[in-house]
Amino acid sequence: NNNNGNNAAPSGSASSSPSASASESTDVKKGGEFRFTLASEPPSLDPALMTDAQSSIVAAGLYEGLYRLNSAGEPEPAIATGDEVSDDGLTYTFKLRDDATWSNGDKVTANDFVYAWKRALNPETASEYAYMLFYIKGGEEYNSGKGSADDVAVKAVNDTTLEVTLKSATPYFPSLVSHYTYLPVHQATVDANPAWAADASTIVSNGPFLLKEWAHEDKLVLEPNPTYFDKDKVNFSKVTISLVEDENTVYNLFETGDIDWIGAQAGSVPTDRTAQVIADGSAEVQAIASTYYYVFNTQKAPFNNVKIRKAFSMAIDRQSIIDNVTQANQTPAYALVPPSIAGTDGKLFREMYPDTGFFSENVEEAKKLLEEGLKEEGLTALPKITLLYNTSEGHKAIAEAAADMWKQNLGVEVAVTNQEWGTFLETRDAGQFDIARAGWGADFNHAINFTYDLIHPKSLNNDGKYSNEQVGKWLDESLAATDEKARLDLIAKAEKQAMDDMAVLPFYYYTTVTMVKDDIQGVTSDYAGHIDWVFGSKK
Amino acid sequence: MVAFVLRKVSFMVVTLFLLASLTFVLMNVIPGSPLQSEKATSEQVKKNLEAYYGLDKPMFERYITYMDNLIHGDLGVSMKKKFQTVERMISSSFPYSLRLGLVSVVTSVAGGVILGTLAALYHRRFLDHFAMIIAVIGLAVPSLIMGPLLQYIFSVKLGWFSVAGLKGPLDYILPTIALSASSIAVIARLIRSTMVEVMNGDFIKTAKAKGLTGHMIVWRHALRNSMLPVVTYLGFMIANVITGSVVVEQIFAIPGLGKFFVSSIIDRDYPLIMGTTIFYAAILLVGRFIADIAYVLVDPRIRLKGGKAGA
Amino acid sequence: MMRDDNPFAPLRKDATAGEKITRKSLTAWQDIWYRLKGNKLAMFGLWVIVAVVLLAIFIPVFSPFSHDTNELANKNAAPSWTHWFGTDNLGRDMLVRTMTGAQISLFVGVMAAIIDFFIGIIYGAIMGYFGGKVDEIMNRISEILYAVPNLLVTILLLVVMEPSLTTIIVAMSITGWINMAWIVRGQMISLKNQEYALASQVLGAGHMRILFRHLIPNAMGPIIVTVTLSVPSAIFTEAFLSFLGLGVQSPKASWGTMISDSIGAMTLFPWRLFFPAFFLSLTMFAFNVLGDGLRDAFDPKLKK
Amino acid sequence: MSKTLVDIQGLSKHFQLGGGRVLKAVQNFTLDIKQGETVGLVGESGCGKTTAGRTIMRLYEPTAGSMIYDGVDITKLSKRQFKAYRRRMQMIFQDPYASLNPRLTVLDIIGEALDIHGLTHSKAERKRRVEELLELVGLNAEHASRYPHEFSGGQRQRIGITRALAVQPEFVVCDEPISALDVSIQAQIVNQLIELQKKLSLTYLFVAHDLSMVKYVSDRVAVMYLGKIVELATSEELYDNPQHPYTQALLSAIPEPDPSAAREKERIVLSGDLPSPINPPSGCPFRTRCPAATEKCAAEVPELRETRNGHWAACHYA
Amino acid sequence: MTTLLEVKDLSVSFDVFGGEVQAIRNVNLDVKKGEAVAIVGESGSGKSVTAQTVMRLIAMPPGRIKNGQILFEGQDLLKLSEKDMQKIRGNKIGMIFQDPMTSLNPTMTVGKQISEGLIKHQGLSKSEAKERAIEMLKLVGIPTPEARYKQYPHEFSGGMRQRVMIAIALACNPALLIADEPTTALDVTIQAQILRLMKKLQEQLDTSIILITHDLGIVADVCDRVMVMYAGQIVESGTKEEIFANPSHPYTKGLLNSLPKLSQRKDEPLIPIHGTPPDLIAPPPGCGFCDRCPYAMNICATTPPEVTDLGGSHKVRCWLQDPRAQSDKKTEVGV
Ligand SMILES: Nc1ncnc2c1ncn2[C@@H]1O[C@H](COP(=O)(O)OP(=O)(O)OP(=O)(O)O)[C@@H](O)[C@H]1O
Ligand SMILES: Nc1ncnc2c1ncn2[C@@H]1O[C@H](COP(=O)(O)OP(=O)(O)OP(=O)(O)O)[C@@H](O)[C@H]1O
Ligand SMILES: [Mg+2]
Ligand SMILES: [Mg+2]
Repeated sequence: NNNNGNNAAPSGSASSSPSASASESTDVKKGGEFRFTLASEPPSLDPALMTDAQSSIVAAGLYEGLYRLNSAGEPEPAIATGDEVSDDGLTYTFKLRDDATWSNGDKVTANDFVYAWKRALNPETASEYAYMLFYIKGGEEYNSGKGSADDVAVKAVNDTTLEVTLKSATPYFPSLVSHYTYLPVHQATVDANPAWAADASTIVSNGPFLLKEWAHEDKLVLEPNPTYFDKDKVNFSKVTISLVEDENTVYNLFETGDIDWIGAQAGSVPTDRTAQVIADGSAEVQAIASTYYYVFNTQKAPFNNVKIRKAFSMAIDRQSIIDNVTQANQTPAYALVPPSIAGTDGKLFREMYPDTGFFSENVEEAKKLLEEGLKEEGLTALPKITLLYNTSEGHKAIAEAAADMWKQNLGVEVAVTNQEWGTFLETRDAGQFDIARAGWGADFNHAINFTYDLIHPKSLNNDGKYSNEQVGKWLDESLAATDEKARLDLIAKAEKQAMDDMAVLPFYYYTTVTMVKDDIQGVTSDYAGHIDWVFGSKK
Repeated sequence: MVAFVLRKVSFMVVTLFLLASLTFVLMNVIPGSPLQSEKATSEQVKKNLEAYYGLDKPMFERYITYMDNLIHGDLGVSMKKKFQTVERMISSSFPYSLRLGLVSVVTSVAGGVILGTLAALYHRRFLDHFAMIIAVIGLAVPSLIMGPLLQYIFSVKLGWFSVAGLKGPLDYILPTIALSASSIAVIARLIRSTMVEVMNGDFIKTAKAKGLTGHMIVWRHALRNSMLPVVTYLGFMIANVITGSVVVEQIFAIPGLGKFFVSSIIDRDYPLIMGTTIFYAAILLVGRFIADIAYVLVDPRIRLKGGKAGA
Repeated sequence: MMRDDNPFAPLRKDATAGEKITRKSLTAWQDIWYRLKGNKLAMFGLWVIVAVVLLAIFIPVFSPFSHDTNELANKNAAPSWTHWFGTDNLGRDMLVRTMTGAQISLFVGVMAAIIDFFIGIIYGAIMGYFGGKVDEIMNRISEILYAVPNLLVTILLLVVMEPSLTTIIVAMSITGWINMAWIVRGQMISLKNQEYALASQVLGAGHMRILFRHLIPNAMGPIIVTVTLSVPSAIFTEAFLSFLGLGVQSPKASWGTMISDSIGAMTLFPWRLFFPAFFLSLTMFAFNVLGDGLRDAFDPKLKK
Repeated sequence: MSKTLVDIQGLSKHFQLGGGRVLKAVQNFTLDIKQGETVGLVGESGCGKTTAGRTIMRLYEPTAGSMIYDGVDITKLSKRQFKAYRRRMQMIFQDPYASLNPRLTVLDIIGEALDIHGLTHSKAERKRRVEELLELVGLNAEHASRYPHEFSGGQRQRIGITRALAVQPEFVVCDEPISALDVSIQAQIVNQLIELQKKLSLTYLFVAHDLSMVKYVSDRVAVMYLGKIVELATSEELYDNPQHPYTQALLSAIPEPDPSAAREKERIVLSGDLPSPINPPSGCPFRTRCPAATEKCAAEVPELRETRNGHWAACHYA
Repeated sequence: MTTLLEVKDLSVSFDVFGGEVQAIRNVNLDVKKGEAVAIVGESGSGKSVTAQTVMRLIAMPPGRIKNGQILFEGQDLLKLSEKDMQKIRGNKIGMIFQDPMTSLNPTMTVGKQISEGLIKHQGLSKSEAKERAIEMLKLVGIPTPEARYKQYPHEFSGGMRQRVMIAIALACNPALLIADEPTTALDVTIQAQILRLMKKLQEQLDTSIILITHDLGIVADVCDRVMVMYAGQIVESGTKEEIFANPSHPYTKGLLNSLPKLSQRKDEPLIPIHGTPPDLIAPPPGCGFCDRCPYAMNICATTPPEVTDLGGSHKVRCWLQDPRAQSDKKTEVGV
């Protein structure tokens, strides 16, 4: 159970018979162009500097890391053929394949990883996602200037052996190393030109595709990498990624056959259309590892009161909002961890710990709770409450619907205000809100990502400043646990407690609505809701 | 004349400097920072980033550094798009906006002048009302609606044009209409209002007495005398149009400059905010300066020096 | 001897002197009103505006629906006998929303016109008329205000002010008048050397009198056009500012926000776009014909 | 004669044309006008009469020279200080139409003059006063509610006159005030002007082309040629004994309103190049057309000198 | 001599607030080929309106041609299409406007404004037209015409603008020249030059001229016949000799009396015609001059006078010519 990275993958198949793994379908054809859109261009294609979906979608084609997540969100061997974990769960030894090369012909070696990781941790690189590497022993120290690069516990034993020592046991490390911050870079290229990743001509990569053209703000064109070790798996002869921001335009492009795909961060179906395209079967809905919720400002009256928080949460008819407002078959959320997050032993987290019994939507109960809560706080009426969301039509509709439900069900007037993104973040971080909209998507496929980050009293992402020491303790313990089941138990306990406290108001677990042209196969949305196009094919 | 231009240019430089300073202060006092993200990173990472971008320094020091770089022609590097210089971003996207913008300016002027002239000529008759209705539609139906509507009808339903992009000359048609509809309306209305008056002038009678036809009178005599407000309008409209429209560029997926004016601010991409603002302002100032000079061409009675009124 | 009634007898002059008929003489302002009244189309425009204002006031009062009550099950319903204008994405009655929207949009439009008049015209007139250093400095200030990214200013306002219509008006006051100021400046530059301005100066008229009695009335054409143009642009600016969180907050909506919210629904639920857009266009049309009428009324050379 | 009201010394007005060219419209204009006096100003079209008048009114800033009005150098006054003189000095514009605001009724055009100086106190009084003034120049009270474009040329000119006189000035620059009027109205207006002069001791600078009228109204007459005064004398003296060849030519060209006389009259016909103020000839400006020009005329600029008591001429041979 | 222009019973009104200004009423006028006809008269009596109506340049509305015919070379100009009229304007009939300041396009160089008509009517090329325009400027006495060609009207003095107007009107050698106070702003030397130019045209090209002026000296100098207008009507017409020697209408008489004599001194006042002309919105039922006429009779106030033929071409519209009028008055006026 300690090398779940390998276990989770359809074993053996990854390296030995790549062509078979792509798809069972017999009519897989080589060649053909695949076209999709991104809303904006990748801010960077330098793995150490990437932070966003756009970059990761492109990077998935350009780079190959130790592992690659399959569409179920499980890591599969890539450059690494496998790993060995020490008994204490702290030291990972990755075996690298020796036939991987960079696009300039150089071999991909363990050193490339060592270099890339240390570079990402180097404070001078100013990598925003450096914290993804803080699991490595000495990583955080180096990044904060307290330690040196030499103290970072990653080393190349030889060209094909990479050894990493972690700060604490992290069973989901194989899943982590498939994150783009862990991707290797080509040292000579990077050293020679810090801006190497800003243009198609200077990028040296090692993935299934090469960046042929990068017309900034317009499009990116990718073509198969002839030196890719697994090039038989690659089917598309060309991938064109146009940068189109407007949802309606994207939809129109799809209608006119100018693109092959919408959805999963590669364009999205306009909200007003979703119901229709789902109903007529032209779109598919897929759950993704993200949660939509409202945070209560638990440090401020009236939402310092559990009962009032509960009243608000219970007064929302989630299914009605899903059916009528968001209309993308989302799952009503009664907790934080989304259903697509893995649990253990091949089971999903939510299968192991369903969120059904957490609380129920009950208007009568809510009214009662509100009254009790008010009494507890010594209030006769609620103070003026505002619901803050960041400017977007979708959020607006949900907020309006929620406010109306509170008004109808609880008789509470909630003012709905919106702020532009930057202001919103600052206002929310500063705690200047009553209720604020929030959403959380997975960084990696583990429940801890939705619990520790959102409800641990010390977490910076605990925007409502929910503080329950017990929850914190359980979560800390879960990190230290060596047994995965035990860890998940602790996490589930913390999550349950948080929901009993109604730390946040969960709305729904996101889905992504995708549309794909009939002649495209093998393109899906990954567990996090990003398009997984790399090994798709065209009929 | 040379002295005059030099003087004006120096005023423009001062204006740009003041504007840059004001913008610098504004963007620093508003909430939000270029390093913000939905997911809070560790304090340490934040510090590293701040150090990297020099954001840990006091505002005034950063201001001095920025101005110093600016004087040396360095607009800085985007904080959002890693390693992309602001200069590169502007210079690669501006041509798209410029091309579309120029086409739109020409369309607006041609359309506006024709519509306005017809309206004035047929004052209070059918063509006048017709021209007005067109103008009202151009104004009340902004590019925000016009763009998607045109796209839906002509690209999706009829398939005459491509949905997005600026690949061939045909691709210019829809964005140009969306972009110039309101300017056509404005120009038409302005021309009409002035020309109705001009057409009553004594010198129009003289022109008639020479036996000139209605068209000759309008084109040679009335139009130039009606152009002054239009020249003013063009002075700033051109700057707005050739630097790109966020809305139209978004709808037709044109990789132009327009989107940066919004996205730079949403992203708090300081160097890009400064760069686009200065770039836009420079064009605006030049446009207005040219308009001032054009006043004299349009109406020779106007003195260039902008002399004072009377005693 | 001749009798007085002999047709060829000398005429006694005082007899005819009394016959002089004196008609009422009109001041220019009275004359303008008379001429405006005589312009059918302009009066039609005026009545349309009055009608829209009345509808905007009374429909929300008398309708069984309210602009902010959701009826999720009945979302995006097409126009029917119950909901004449259909419903929106949350099942709210479009008729009531269009009319409450009218209140906001008309208010914003009228305020924009007032700002244009009180800031734009005066600022522009002073620039153009005085010329020289005054022009140079005021012109630069206006250019700086115009070129400073609106969005930055808006965000700043968002921090220092509560979102409300007042905030919108403040935001528009910062830059909304600049177009007008520039147009007026151009007109002043060309008009200030007109002989009648000189003549008034010779009479000892002060600058203000020359500006407001002589020059600005002679720039009325472009001024009125610019005002009528700034009304729709203000209405859409309001939508943009509200979108950014500065203006009226949902569930209140204006024409502008309703229009921009329904663009995606344009082909699916066209009524959500059509009704606010139609009323906006109708009002714009009314403003324009009224503006044209005013322009004509201001021009004494145009009769009929 | 009484005190000097206006003393103009060396007044010049140059226009900058494009390309660095300078048009010297008025040069070294020196003239003193006594209180209650009428000085006629005649001269070729384009010689700078209007410009001189406007510069005196400070509608143009003078390029050089000074102007003492009632003991005060008004060229040195700030605009604010000068305003006090506005009511005292008035001007009748040469172009009546352009000087009337097309958007105001005659009532408001003339009423404005009254308003500015607070000469009437109620609307009714204002209207009455305007109508009175209109009738003074032979217009009807009904005309008050009409707009300038609804008038004939002569009627417009009279509106301009009315406006200038409405504020009861003491000094009026009359720039061709009666050129568009028929002779009977000319007579009426000129009589009016003279009567006012007698009553209120008005002072006029009277620009006109009609030499018999100029002679009739003026005490002294100045003759201008190409921006300069070339002759100045009392009107009797000037008409009886013109000394400058240009004045002589002018006088000989007066058309006689008598068909029989018209045939016989002998005229001095001027030939030769018309000089341009942009590029004036050397020496005497008139030499290009002067029948008696000599080499001296080309070499030296003739000074305006007193050839007889009170008779000044700028000619070498006067 | 053939008749070039014949105006028959022409009446023109303007609609203003408060009524109809009857600017001209039943005007009859004829001009023979090569003849110069002067129109003199009261300011506001309708001279310019008559002239502009002939060219069909009255703005309609507010103007309105109520009745009448304008026969030019036998064609009724009022019946021509606008297109045909354009071929006549500027080409066959040239017009000099009264107000030279506003009658020139302020935004077009003076030269262009002259050459424009030449290009249109005579089909000259641009450079030919320019040459001819410069020649015209020279003819009307504008110094350095090459430089002035490129200047704008506001850079010209009043008189110079008037000369530009003259140049425009004369450029195409029209068969009929309508000159509305062409020399008011000109000094007498230039005036003489212009009049000489007009005379020359008249002699060489047989041009007919309608000259509107207040300067009776010019009338005496240039014209063959004179029409006297008062309050929208022609009250007297005849050859200049007839009119000057034997003015028969009290208005004509008054007009001639108002002239200052060169010898007249300032303390002897000029003799104006007292009173004001009638309001044309409500013209008096009888004779328009009645109010101001020293010899007015009862009938003058009630019945409009008929035209009386005094022999030769001399005609007058006055009751005093009626045999029933007291003969002593008649002689007194007739002197
Ligand atoms: N557009 C108009 N509207 C109203 N009345 C007008 C208009 N044009 C002219 N009139 C009136 O018509 C009458 C005749 O005017 P016209 O210009 O023909 O006079 P005129 O004989 O040329 O006088 P002057 O010698 O002063 O130029 C005048 O009383 C004038 O007020
Ligand atoms: N604004 C100006 N710009 C350039 N030149 C000008 C301007 N005003 C007048 N001039 C020139 O100045 C000279 C004198 O003009 P001005 O108007 O004073 O003449 P004037 O004596 O009044 O003539 P007129 O009797 O024809 O009215 C002319 O040559 C004229 O072209
Ligand atoms: Mg003059
Ligand atoms: Mg006239």
